Amino acid sequence: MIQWLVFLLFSTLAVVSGLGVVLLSNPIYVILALLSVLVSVAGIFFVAGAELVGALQLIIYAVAVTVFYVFVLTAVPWEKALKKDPFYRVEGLLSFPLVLLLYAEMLLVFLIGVSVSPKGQFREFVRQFGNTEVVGGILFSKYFLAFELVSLVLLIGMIGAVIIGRKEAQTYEGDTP
Amino acid sequence: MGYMALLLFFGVMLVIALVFVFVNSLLGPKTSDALQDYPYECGVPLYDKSAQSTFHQGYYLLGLLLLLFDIEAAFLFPWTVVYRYLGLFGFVEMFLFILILTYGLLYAWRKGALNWQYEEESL
Amino acid sequence: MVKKVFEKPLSWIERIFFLDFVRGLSITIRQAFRRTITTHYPYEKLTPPKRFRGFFGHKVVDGNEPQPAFEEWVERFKIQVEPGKSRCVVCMLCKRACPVPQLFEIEGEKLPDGRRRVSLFNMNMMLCTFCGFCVDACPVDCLFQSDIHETAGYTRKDSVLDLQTLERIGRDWQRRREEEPDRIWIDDYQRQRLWYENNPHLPEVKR
Amino acid sequence: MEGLIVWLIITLVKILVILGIVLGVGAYLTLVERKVAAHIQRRPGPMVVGWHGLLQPLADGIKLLTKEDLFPRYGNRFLYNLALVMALVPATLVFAVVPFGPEFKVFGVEVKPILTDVNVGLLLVFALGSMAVFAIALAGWASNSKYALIGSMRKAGIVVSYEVVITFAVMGPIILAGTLSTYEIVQKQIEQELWYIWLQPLAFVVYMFALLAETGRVPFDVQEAEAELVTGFTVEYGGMKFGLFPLVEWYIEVLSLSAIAVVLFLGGWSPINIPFLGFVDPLFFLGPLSPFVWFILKVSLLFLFVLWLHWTLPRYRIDQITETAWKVMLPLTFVNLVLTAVIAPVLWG
Amino acid sequence: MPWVKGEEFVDLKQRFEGLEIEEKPTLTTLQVPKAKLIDLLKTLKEEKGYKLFLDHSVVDFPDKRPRFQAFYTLYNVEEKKRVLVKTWTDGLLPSIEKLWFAGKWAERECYDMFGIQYEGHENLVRAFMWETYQHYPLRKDFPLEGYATEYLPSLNETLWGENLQGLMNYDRMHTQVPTLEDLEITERRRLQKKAQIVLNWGPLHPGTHGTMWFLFDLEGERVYQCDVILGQLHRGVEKLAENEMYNQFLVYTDRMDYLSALCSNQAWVVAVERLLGIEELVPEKAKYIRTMMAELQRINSHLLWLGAYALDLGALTIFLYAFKEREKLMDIIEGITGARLTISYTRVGGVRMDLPEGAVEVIRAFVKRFPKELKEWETILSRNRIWLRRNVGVGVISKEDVYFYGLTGPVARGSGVPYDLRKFEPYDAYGWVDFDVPVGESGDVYDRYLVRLEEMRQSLRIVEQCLHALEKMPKDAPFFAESPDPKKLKLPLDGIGLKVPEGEIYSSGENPRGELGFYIYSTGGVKPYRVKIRPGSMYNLCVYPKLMKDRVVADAVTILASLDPVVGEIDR
Repeated sequence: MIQWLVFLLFSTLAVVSGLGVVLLSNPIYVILALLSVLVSVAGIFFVAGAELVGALQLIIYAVAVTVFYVFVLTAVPWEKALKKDPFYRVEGLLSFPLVLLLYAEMLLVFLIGVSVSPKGQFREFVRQFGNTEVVGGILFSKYFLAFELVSLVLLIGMIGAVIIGRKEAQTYEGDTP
Repeated sequence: MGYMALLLFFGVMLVIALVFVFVNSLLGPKTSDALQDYPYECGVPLYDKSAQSTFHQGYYLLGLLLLLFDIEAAFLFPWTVVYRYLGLFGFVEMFLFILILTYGLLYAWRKGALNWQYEEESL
Repeated sequence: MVKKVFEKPLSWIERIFFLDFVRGLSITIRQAFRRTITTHYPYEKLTPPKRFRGFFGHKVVDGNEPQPAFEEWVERFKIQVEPGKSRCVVCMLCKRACPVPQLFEIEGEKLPDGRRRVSLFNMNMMLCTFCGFCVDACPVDCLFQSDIHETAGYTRKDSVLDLQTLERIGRDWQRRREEEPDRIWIDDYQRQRLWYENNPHLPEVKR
Repeated sequence: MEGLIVWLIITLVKILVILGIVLGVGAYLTLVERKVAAHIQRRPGPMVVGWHGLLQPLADGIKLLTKEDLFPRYGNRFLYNLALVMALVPATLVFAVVPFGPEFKVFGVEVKPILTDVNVGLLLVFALGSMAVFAIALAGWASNSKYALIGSMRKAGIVVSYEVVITFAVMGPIILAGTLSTYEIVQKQIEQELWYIWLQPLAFVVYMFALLAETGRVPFDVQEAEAELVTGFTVEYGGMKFGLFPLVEWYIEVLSLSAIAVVLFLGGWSPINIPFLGFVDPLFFLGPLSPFVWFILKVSLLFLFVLWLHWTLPRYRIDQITETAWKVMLPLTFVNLVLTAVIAPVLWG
Repeated sequence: MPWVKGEEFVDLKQRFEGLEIEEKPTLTTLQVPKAKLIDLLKTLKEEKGYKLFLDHSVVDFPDKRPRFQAFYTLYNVEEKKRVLVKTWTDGLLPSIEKLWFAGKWAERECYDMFGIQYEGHENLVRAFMWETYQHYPLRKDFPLEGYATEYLPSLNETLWGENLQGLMNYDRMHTQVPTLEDLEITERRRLQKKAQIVLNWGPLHPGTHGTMWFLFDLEGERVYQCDVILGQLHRGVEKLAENEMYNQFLVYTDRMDYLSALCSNQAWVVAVERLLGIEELVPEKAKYIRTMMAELQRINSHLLWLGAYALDLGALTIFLYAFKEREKLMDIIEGITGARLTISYTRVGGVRMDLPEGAVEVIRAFVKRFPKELKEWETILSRNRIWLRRNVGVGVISKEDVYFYGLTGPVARGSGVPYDLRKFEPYDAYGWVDFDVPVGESGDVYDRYLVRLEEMRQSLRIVEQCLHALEKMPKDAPFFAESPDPKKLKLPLDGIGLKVPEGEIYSSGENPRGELGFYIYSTGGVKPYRVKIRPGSMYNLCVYPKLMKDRVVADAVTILASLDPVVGEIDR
């Protein structure tokens, strides 16, 4: 009963702030709304009993990702943003099909996943050992190859970030009058 | 149930924080002085009226690195918990994982991504 | 003659074991357990040394005037000497020596018997630099600087010393400190806390 | 239903206790800090209000509460106030996962002196602890002062760097304990009869550095370096709003992070530990109160140590701070992680 | 004497037509026509070795044509010789900013105060006054009480002193004050924004050591360009000097470098004594007392610097420790002179009072205790890794920069130039005592820090030797000069009617903040015709914008504190 109420609270909050992310014009409010979405989703995870995912949601999304956005915030052209000039309109329109594609993919994965995944098999484990242990146990035995691949992906991400970031920084240095 | 307590605590703290926000406007005096709300900048006319303008910091890459390392940590936390049961295999797994990411760190280091704001050579 | 200054770089042992921090921390913690040295100002007050240059005063005629200078100047200006009143001979030397002469307002008045007396002696302390030139200039050891250092007031008028105030300060000074020897400080007790901070057995202070 | 009411009562009592710690003890720590600083500098510190200034925090509080509410011109009032909420709430929520002592029984009810003993307690600590960065970034941006902006950006840089360091630094103790729950980590240390500081000195040093950095204590107080930035991001805040930021940063966060340090490295509420010999409890006469006293003692010693550092050392420059984090601390934590992974099986036998 | 002999320049006479060499006991001057000025200065700098720029200013003769006499003071550090170059102009001079950067600031000051225009000066803006100010205050036709255009707001109110017309006569004081608009115009004139944010750093800022106004053009936290707006504390001391008697001006030297008042007093008194030619008449005891007090004051001043410097770098406790020792020094100075800050102790011809009873013992106690304290602070700071990282390699000044920017004092010595007037040109008792001149090597902030610490030790050595000499003297030895012929030369303690013959002199003393020089032009009589003060702090500060370029804001306090300026002396 209470769980249901809390779920309702968090999901409403998530939806409302999700709307805020799309509709608000001031970038700083957008980031706050995004933070609110992420925290509400983490709340939903906690309600559903997925503690590890919830905590990681908080650490990775609510802190790391949003802090990065806060950094990006300092590079926002504020004169434009506060005057509500629509900038990046074309890019926004272009991104729309991609977003649709993403949704389609997620739906696909969800549908396939539901049919493939073992049902109720882990519930007992989770109750017995705890969330983290079960995730760890599976991750480091069954999916260890994927785990190692993740490190490579992260490495590539890091290198890409450094290359793109430095390049931008240099052109930026040149741009300053 | 544990998280309900957290939620309850959150609600209580929210109320208290709101009290702190509004207590001064309730209890404090109200004076009017032409320059009392002038932003502090050492008592002289502001050169730029708004400080909310663009602020260059070269360290936003650190934000990106934080993200990457947090993801790494997200994978390592389950590992630390179950390491006891994994044995040598787990050690090798983790060692490789960290080795690869250390390479990434070294790469970022060499490229100067870990530097603060400005690179000496560009000056 | 010429001395090069330098410091050795930190050694690795110092770096790894934070010896530089440890040394600093050991000093501050030792200080923390020593006695405090401050003077708790409005409750405790230091007495300034005798040479302190504070508010001004007029010494009054009491028989201790510098002779024969006093007699000479009194005769020269034909001054009416009254015991218990200011020694001022209205020579205006203080005003001449002052870097800001506007702060003085001095007038003498003629008495019926032809002799003169100081009638107005105002000093505006708002303009004063407390340099002491006027005191050096005073030939009869009349104007002097007392140990009054708490000089704040609420109005500009408070900062003007008139003749009565000057004489009062002078009488007060002659009663309290005239006889004091010319020592560097007199109230050594309060300053002992600062000067002999670590020494529980204070050396005898000469009085 | 009855269970729910009992739970509610217990939870509310716990919340009240934590609130007392946060607001009461937090306020009195200002007096402690002033006294410690004063005596290190050969001054007596506050002496006028109450005996040896014991009522000084009260006087300060009343003064702060009755100050005028000022708001900087050209600023953003909503964010200006929101920053305050976002600073206070997450910082206090960290206390929810701090275990103050072992389980005990009152009126037949088992009570754990921890608000929520969750399986991912430590993760919550770091997630909530680093939320402060939003508050500071907002405070800097919303008050429309350049000093505040620079200060808040510095703080953001520091948190970004030391967040990684602190996450990796605590992995050593977690490996040894095999759990993320703060309560269980302490219990594991008691079971193994070993404080983890004996096995993790490197991690402890790194953790302490990260603690100082995240809370903005000297030598890392660059975000409010008074000689450079006046008071950094709080420069436009007045009254109680101004009072809350140092309270949160310098007292509540230091307290919560020291408590976590005690949990992770110093065996929580356990008495003095001699490695490989067991526990020695000079406070045995206190009976069931002894664990609580030990916990408070350890936290306050850590807090005093932080103060001692604060009033001795100069401060780093901001670039040196972040570069130290990435170039020294982070590799050190990696080394520590690998070493722990090697040592841990030996400990388990 | 430090002045160059005239015959050394005989070879220049062929090359520069109209060069007049004049050798007086007080100084040696070269006078050239305006057209040859730059060539002569260049020759002096590059061939004759006069590399260190000391001062430049103008003397105004409203009745003469051409009206202004400009002078340049140069120093040859290797041969320890000084020369003064003079020229006449009617309001236009060539700029020497290519030869010496310090000349740029001196020229700005002349433009501000006399309205002299400089050809080739790339940034000729006012030095102390705001941009919209109309007048040239140091010209002789500028009235002493100012133009009655505006009143100081605080003096307008008559509420609290209305009954005291004679004493509270504010009608005589007229001062124009800048409005906010004036300040904004000045601000924008001084710095054209090129990067992102222009930050006003000062005047009301704890890190600027007084009321200095810096403008930082920031790119992130990096300072892209920097400028200084001076004049927040400008009181026209040079103008006052023209209207005060020689002894009375002593009071204003207190208020210039208010942290080392005794040193300034001493420098002024020595300058006047040299102009009078009575340097030998001053009794030995007075010289020892002056030297000792000046050295105590130097320690005092360096202690304040150390405390403020440590405070700027976050080590708050050192500030209190330094002030503890400083309080003892203050006690000593207060007991001997009667004042703690504005001391006015020396007099032309001696000192105001003899040492009181017990002074020697107290100073001995201090000297005995002080090295231990110094050692403790060094233990906390000198080898602390944070301190090293904040200091080493920051704000590096090369030897060439020292000459180019006219740096003196510990700043010059930190860069390895052993320029110390106490050695090069001993005044008072400095010739009779033994001490070392500490010099640094790399010229960074850390070297300046070490140099100042070592200077405190050397000062203690001097104090000890002075004490030794003083103890040996009889108690009733004279502390004030006896005038040989009281009819010709009056030397009273209060200085009333101290008549000084016609002549000019440039004389300087080694202040804790660099060379404090006084150029006195006397046309005879009780008041000087023109006094130009060479403030060490101002020329030391002029290197600051260069050092700050491309440093972060956090280094601003480090570098500024290591230059250790005092605004009272910069603005005068």
